[in-house]
Amino acid sequence: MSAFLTGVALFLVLNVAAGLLRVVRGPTQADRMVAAQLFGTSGVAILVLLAEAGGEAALRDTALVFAILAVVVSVAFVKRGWVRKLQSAPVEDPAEGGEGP
Amino acid sequence: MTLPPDFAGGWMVSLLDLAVAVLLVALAARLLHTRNLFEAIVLFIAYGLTLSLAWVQVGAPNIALAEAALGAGVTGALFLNTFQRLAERSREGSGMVDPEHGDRGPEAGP
Amino acid sequence: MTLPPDLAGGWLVSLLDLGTGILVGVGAFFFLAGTVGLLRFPDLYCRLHALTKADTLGLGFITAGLVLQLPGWNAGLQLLLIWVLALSAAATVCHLLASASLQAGIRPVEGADEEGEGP
Amino acid sequence: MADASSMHGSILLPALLLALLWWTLAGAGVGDWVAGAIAIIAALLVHRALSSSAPSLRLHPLGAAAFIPWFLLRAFQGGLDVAIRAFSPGLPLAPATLHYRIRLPEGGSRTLFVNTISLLPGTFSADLSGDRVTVHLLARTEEAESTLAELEGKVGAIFGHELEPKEAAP
Repeated sequence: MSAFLTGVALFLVLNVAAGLLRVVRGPTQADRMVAAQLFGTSGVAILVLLAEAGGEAALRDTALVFAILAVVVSVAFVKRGWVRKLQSAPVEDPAEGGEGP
Repeated sequence: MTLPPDFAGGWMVSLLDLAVAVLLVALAARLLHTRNLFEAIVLFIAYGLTLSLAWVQVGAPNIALAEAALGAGVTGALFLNTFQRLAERSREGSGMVDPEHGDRGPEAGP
Repeated sequence: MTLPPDLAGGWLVSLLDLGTGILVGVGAFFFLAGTVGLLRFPDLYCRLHALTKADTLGLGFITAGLVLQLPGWNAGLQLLLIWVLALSAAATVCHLLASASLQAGIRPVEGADEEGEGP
Repeated sequence: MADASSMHGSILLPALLLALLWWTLAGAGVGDWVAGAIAIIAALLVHRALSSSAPSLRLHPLGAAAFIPWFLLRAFQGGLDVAIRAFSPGLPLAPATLHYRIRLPEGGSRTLFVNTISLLPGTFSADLSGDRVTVHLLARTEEAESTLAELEGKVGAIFGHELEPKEAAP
């Protein structure tokens, strides 16, 4: 069983590696940030699989950290300046502008 | 990693080790090579998470936890903050190099 | 797959192993679907669909498969907690990225058969 | 608005939940519970400080019990939908956006609703301003809006909110 679980973990690592192509291609910053989410979810799956395959319960704690990580990084990405700064750029707001400050 | 000593499991683990190692080197190479700062930051986060997997594979889950939380999470967030500072500054004083060089997006417009 | 000798007894164990195998396999399939969608879909918003739904569902299947292998309630609850956390993380990240991009003026692609990206 | 009677009940349930959470994370050793007691008390104090300003949450077990299987089924459909679209060669997508007026009141129920939209088949909540949520659709379908209304009803049932009936769309 542990060989099978490790094999699935290997598959997920390759899967993430393929998904990282999206980081290289972009085209927007948010497209690249999507990789953090991909790695978050896949990393959680890889870690719980390895925890079971190797009998190391401590890995589940690491999996919890992975799960939170994408949120931390995305909040850092969205929070400071990025949104506000781009709002000031002369692009029309798709969500019917004039929503007040 | 304490695996039961069956051959198939060990063989699969070595394959996984190989994949993680190759991914690490590939990420590091691309990370150093790319001209796009934002891409480099995201790749750095991915690198931190892959390194965390590598720590798991050498049997150090505690270091893996620290690497994921600090190496990828906190450092990644700090890098993103710094990037946005740089972008703001380069928009005000036009003398600086545009950190978002090569990234298409609304900033590239006006 | 070869079982360690201490596990290789009883039909219940092999039944549970079969269940784990199927569920984990289905989970891996959904992860693959998420990555394929991430690479193939035309714009950011569609890619977010792929990532949010397919990957969290895949993780759900994998955790469900692993729960069958666990010795006690404690570890099972840990896995459930991990999944719920990943679920809310995915939904939050999806919403954050989408609303930031919308406010940044990145238009979603509309309609079918349109391969162009953004405005 | 936490009145005196709900204050008493609002400390026991969180304490039990926190104890369960601690047991899940740390296990059941004696030393674990010593540290756990400190952590639980600290968390309860923070909870008190934060929840004094927020409206108290009163969950309805029946609503929650009905919501979970419905949600799991929908999440499965959502993943399957994405998988089918991703693997089919023609890439059958017809992305669209939809504006939906939320009837749920501000607070936990609205948060749950907006977040759950992202896990339903073919929809995610892209933006939220006031009581209007912008939903991105992977493919424009007729039933998207009624699914949202159904979800809103289910979420409302968890929190015990009665929703005004949705007026027929023009």
